[in-house]
Amino acid sequence: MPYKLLEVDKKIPQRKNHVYVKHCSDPDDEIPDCNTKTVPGSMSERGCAFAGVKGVITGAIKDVIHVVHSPIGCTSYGYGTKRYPTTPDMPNGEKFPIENFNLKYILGTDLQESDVVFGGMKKLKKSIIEAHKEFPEATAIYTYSTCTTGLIGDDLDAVAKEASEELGIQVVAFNAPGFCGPSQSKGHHVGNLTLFENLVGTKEPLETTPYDVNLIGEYNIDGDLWIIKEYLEEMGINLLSKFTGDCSHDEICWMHRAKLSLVRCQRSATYIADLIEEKYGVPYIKVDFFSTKYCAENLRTIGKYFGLEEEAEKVIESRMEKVAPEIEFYKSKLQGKRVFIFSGGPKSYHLSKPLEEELGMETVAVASQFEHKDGYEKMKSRVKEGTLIVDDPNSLEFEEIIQVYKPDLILAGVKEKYLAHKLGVPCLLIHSYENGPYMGFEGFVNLAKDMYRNIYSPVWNMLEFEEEPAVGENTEVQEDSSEKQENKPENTGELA
Amino acid sequence: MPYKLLEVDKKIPQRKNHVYVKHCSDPDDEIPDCNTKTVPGSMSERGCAFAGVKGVITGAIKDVIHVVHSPIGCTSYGYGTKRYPTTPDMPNGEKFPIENFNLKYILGTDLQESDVVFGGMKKLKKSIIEAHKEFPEATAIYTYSTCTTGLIGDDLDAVAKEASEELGIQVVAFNAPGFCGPSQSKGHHVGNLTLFENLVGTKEPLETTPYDVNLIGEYNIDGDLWIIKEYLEEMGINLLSKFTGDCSHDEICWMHRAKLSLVRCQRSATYIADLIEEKYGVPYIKVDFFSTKYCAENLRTIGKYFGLEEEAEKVIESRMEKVAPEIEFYKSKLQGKRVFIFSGGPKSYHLSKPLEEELGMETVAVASQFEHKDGYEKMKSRVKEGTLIVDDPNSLEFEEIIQVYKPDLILAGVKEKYLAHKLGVPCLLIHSYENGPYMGFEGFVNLAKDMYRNIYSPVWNMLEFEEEPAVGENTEVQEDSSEKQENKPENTGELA
Amino acid sequence: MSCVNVIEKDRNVIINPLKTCQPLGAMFAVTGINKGFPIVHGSQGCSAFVRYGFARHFREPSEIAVTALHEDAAVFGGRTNLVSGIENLALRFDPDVIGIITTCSSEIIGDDVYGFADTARGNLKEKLGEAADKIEIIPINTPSFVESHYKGYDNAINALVNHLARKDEPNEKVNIIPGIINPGDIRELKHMLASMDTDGIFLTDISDPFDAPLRPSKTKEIPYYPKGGTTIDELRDSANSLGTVSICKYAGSGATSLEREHKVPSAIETPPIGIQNTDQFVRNVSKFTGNSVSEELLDERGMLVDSMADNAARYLYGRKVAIYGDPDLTTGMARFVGELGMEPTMVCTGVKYPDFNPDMEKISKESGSDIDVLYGQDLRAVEVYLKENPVDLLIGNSDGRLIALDLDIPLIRMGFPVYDRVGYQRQSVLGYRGGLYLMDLITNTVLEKYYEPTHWKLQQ
Amino acid sequence: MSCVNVIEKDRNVIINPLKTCQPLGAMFAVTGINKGFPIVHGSQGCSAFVRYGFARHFREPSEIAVTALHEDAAVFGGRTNLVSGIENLALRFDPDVIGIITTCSSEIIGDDVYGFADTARGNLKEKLGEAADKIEIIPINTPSFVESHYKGYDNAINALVNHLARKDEPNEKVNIIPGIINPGDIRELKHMLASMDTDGIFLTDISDPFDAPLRPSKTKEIPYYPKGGTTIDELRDSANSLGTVSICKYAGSGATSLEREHKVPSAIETPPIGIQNTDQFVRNVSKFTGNSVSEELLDERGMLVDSMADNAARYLYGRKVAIYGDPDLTTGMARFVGELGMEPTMVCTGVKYPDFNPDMEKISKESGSDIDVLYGQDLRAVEVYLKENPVDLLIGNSDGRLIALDLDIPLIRMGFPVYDRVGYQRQSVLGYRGGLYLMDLITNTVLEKYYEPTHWKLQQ
Repeated sequence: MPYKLLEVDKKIPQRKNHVYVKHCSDPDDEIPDCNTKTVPGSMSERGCAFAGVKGVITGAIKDVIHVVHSPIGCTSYGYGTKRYPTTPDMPNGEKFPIENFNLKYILGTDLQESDVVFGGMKKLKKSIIEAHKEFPEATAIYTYSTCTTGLIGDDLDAVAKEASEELGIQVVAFNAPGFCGPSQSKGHHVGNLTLFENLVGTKEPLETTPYDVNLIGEYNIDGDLWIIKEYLEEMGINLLSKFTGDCSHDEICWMHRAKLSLVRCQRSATYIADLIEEKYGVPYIKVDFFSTKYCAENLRTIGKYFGLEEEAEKVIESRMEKVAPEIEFYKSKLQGKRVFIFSGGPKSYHLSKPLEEELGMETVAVASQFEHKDGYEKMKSRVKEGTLIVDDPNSLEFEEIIQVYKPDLILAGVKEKYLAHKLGVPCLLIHSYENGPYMGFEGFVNLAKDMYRNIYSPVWNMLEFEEEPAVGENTEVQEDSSEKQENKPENTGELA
Repeated sequence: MPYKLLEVDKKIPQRKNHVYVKHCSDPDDEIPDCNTKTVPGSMSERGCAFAGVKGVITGAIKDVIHVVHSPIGCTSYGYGTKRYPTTPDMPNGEKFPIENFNLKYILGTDLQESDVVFGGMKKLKKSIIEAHKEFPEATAIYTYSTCTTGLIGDDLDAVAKEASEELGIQVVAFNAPGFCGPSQSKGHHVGNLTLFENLVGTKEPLETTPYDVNLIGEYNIDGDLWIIKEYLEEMGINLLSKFTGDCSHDEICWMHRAKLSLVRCQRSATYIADLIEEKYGVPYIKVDFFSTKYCAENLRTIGKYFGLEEEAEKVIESRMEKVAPEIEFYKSKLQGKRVFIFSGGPKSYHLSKPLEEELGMETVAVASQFEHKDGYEKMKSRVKEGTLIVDDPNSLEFEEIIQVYKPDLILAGVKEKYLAHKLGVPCLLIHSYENGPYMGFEGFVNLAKDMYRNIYSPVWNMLEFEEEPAVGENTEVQEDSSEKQENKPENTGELA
Repeated sequence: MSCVNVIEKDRNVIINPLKTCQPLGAMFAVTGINKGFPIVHGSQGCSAFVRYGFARHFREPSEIAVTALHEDAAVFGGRTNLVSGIENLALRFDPDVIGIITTCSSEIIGDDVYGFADTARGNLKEKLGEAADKIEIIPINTPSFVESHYKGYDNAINALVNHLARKDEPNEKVNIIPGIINPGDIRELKHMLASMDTDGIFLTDISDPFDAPLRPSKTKEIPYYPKGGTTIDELRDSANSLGTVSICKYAGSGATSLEREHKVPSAIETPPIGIQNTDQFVRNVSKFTGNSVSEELLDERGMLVDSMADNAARYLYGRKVAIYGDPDLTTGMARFVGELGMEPTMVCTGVKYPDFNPDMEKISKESGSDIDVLYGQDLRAVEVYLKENPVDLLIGNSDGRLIALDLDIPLIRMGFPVYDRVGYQRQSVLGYRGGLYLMDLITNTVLEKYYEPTHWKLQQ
Repeated sequence: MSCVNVIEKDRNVIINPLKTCQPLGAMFAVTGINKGFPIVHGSQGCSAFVRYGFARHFREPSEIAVTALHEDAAVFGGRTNLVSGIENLALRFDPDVIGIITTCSSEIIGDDVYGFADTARGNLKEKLGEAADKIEIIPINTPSFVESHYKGYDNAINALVNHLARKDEPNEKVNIIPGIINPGDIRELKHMLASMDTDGIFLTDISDPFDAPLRPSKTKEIPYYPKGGTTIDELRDSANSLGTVSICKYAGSGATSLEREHKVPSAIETPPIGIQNTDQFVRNVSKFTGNSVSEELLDERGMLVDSMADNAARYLYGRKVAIYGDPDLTTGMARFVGELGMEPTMVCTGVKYPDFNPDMEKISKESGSDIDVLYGQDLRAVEVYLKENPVDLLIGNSDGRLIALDLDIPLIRMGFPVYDRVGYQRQSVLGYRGGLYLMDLITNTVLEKYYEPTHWKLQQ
């Protein structure tokens, strides 16, 4: 019985197929139902397609203006929500004049009732022109359809075209209104397609090298990309284009000139890698830089591709020398701790094995908000027998999983964090991180350290007042905490 | 009946002679009794002789170590209490390596019972040697007798001499234990004498000019000295030595080489000017830089002395141009406000007339903690008929004065401030200032501004909850406050 | 004469908004009900973004359901989604109140949420029998393209009152419409009422739901919900109170409805921030209850006065302050800033309400400060203004933090959301004690920024 | 194993002390009595410096008399000064209690303050008749050259209790010896007691005297004194309480005396700072009264736990903290710092008490942090230490501010005195709510200093 109807789902039995317990005798393609509509009235953690395109894909680009064509809410909510830091460095060596421009501003059309009645295209056009006036330094303007503009039928492509001609800079429309598709995943797809169709192949890089790559699906959450960039550059590889962490609009325009694409987040960005391969013949490989093992493996693969094997080994060796003792320490502390990974997309499969193999933890459940079939296949292949795999869990399921699987730690988002706490379980933010970056060798140490901190935070031993404490409670000491930092290594690699 | 027994003094009638109401028919020498012992059990605001020497005189010197020979209290209380900022500039052009050294450290012998029994001289000697080791950059070491060491008879001079020989830097003993003299004034005197006897005439300045002066009795409270220094230097006058604001130990050593001494605080420092004149023939003049009028007058006097009349006029003119409109504004606001000035020493006579003449206020009472006869004579000469003049008022007298004289503002110290507030009267800190400096032209504006701020702080109109506010209280506006900032000039000259 | 200069937005595009859309206000309101659940009739983002926003400000979970509208609903309507959503919610969460909150989508599609609610009620009756009767299902119209989150809040409170309030025996209580404020604020209001021997009915009360203790042994699980919130009985009883004080001037519809329908007198005011506004609140409560103000409150007032006497003239007088945010908090804050002797030289709010500018006129006169009112503006307007017109302090929510950083102006955090510092949701800016908190915060910020460079001035 | 490394002073000279002399502690204690007046038998500086210190920390007036000893007293003794001083004070101020506080001078001179007190009593009897009887005149020996202000506080409380406590009908109260803490702290203790249906007798209570409202219409004038403070009846009644909790481990003599003389059981503990210490305080009160801990307190505890769960691991874990100050506050704070997952790597106190180092051992084991204990040290030692051993945060009084500035380490202000910021005297560091206050303060300081430079990390 690999599919499981949780107690809390008795009234919504359609959830049964989304909840799967890994069993060795199942056929490989037996995985949770996924990428389907959420049950109305359940407390899903999913967001909408607009969040997928602006929040995930385009929000990381450093030099473009975002004009959200919506009533005020979508614009407000689209404001700098993710940890996507950027440098001001532009491909031509100049500096973009506004620091963290992508985090600092969001623009919108603030649609009113009359706009809904009479259409909002004129207002959008005016807004785009004003946006350009306000921020003439921006390289391009991106505009977004939303539920309202989708429903009233505003033609954003037409407005973008007009405005683009008038302003002489590129204006790109993203048509991913909130209601389209079952989750934010639809927005990723629209973002990929739109950027591919409108940008890729429209400009040429200032210079090229034989080692040019596109780093795709890496958004520089809390500085992840900067770590990977360092490794690749040390190996002699040039990041011709990033998609879209710390990237500029123009970089995307010349992605067709890379020798190879590396696809990091395979949920949100394989689309564009496929399209580029198809149209321009640039091959791609899927890469994984979470954990020391995956990171090393993938650097080797890349090194091999470019004949830079030795360089890859050097990077790996230098980093491992630094992180190995720390990982050893954290492993000794995290050994046997039960973890429930509830990621947005692929982190559930990126992390499940490394946490087990490199840190000795036990992955008792994995879940994802918006993964697709391929993601769940990977997830399943990387967890051990008996692990729970859930698609789009809702909050009651979340509670039941905690009750039944008794995790020592949950990796999830801020919406889930405080519910977990109320139930007495530490919860680490895995979407935008706590003290990241979490990628690469040093990042994996950061992750281990944050998990360690969360599990060993003394507060978890003091949850309840004790009328009659154990004899000597106030003087005796718990073995656990007295030992915990005994061999604690010096802090290293911490950015915060 | 010029002497007045306040109601609160019925049980301590000896206070009568300290409380005087100015009357024109009195002989000039009819002034309050002063510089006598305080009535025990009354809440005098006076401090002790140790406070007078370390707190007032020596604490302003930038490059010496202070070793207080006392049980811990005197050392603790002697820690950086006054606003005596210093620059690191030394006379030889070098920088003293520790910023605000005088505010930052105080040292002491922390006497224990055994020291009291067996004597503390050994401990003092050791302490001085350790002090030198701790701060080898210090130019000299000053050590202070206190009640305990006075009573047990430790010979500080002997220890200082020994230590000085051993260390090769000057060690100076100040013998002003807390119990000596009726107030801190005794400490000023001891400080003057000790510095004169031990320092003056022992070194020669690096260079001299025909315009060298000693600025005596100016301690740079909140930057006062820096203002005066600017004026004098603009006139071409060189501050050969300051005593003791922002000064170095060595400056005092060559005070005998000045062409003229200027005595600013005539209570705490005329002593040394007299001694220098007597022994070295350096004449002195008493100066007053509070208010624009006194400041201008005194700059002219100094200018005349050195034949720098035009230069003095230039300074005066340039400053008056700047401050006149502001003073005009504050005068319009302060006109008719009743003020009670309770200074430590001479500010009561420095300020009484300027507040009346330049700002239109009415000085209804003046008082001083530790003035002497000459000070009270000046005080009396500068107040109008009917003004109350009180020597060493205690807290009940302070309350009665408020009840009877109904001041709109009190200038006093932090010990009095909060009592005044509780009685509903604003009180401005006049010892160490609020937003000073208060000296010179710009300083007088600062003072006027601070008085204005205190009187017009909206809180004074809201002291009590009103069950039934005047009709429209919550919507109507008081003429007073609506007008108050109408012509308010731009902020200038504000340091804070 | 001091004067007010109203500066309206001179562009179409909005840049860094100071408002959001109606549904948020309604979700906030319904969360303040004991066992009350919002169900948003819209896309998943409509609940996800708000839950995210609540989580990072309040640092609490919030259970908000959504009907998850998709393309098919755009074509065929959202009936199935809403009806099944209500049922799923009711069957799994045992709610007392379900607030149906519409969005741009459901309003444009034209869904008959009242009819759908009836259908859902019928279905539940079939499934649950009598037990279904205790579940109040209340539609709240909150089209996102009309006004702002404030209107949504006002609509929600009004819908709750209209739906639930029932005339019965008079009680001795005072209804409070708190506006969109923090748990700490509501706790301070409760303290003030208690000090005046008065029971309040909060319409509604998010204090416990958005600031709940972590006590696993006492925690209600599956479904988790926090204790507290206004009970349905209290909501019903609001028709019988001595009066209604709305301390949110811009969300007084509920108060007006109770006055019109049930003769409950109302007072609709600026929130009790600072001395005079708190005095006015106290007088209003006193007027309705006949209870006089307690010595405890007067002492608290006296402590605020005491500290103002100490700090205002010395550290704060004449400093220029720019304030941005919701219209009620900014109005209250601007007045308090004036009471502290500072000058509220710029006040910006993202919405437009006719009372706002007259209030600013009044504050300008009281404080003697010219005020530039950025009316119906956004944070970009604040930034551009401040570049030309520097101030000493900025007061507003965390969305202004990068502006404050770039302009090197200290930001005093107030309002919603505050996510880059901790604990603000537990503090009160209301009442005399809230005034102390604000004054300490402001003064210490001034000391740190403007006095520390000449640190001897802090020597006393 | 984590360990404690005790570092004692290796020089004779003291540099920037972390203690002061006995009389201050006694003045503090007597000020906490309703109509209680200290009279310091010493030089004018002995009262002036302390009044100055109280004024700048508490921002309140303090009425402390002095006998103004001068040279003649050194020769002839201070009899006249003290006797006339007491009379003047008694006749002009209408006191209930006069505490005679000796100093270095009067102790060295060898004044018989007990005899002088008798003389003064006699004189007053002559002048006032019966009315003189109500004035309690209590000598308190506080030689400045023995121990520190702590000892003076302890001596004063002990003298008060020995002089005044009278066995009578049992009451249902708990005596609290609060130590040298802030008005806000005492208010929090009162709140906790009230929440457990317990009346406290504070030995003594400076909360109102050192934090009085400004209400001229209600102010007692000529002489001014604030309301509040422990009444003389309460002091007498302390012999009849259910128990005494001294939350100052180093000022328990009064508790011991009450136990010895009047069989009032005692508990002498570290102050209730943080979770475990507050739990212990609650248990002690519960033990004496039989009242169980209230849901209100448990909820407050739960809110502290809730916030610690949120902030400690994420922002604070592993950060190194140096703490300096009075031994009780530093002990309480060090434990709380450990509870927050931080490392109290250095703890410095200016005095020496035998319990201190064992407490540090315990905290070291609990927190897993090595602790360097600067024992009987001074602020210069802290500075020198920190130059070699940097930390992330410094916790202590304002006297460390220039050190913090020079070393660029943020200073969390706690203890006495705090004079370079405002409002600290009104806050509580005690109790669960005090823990929330401290944690917010610490966390926000960390966010400002260590997170703001990579500000996107605050984006949530």
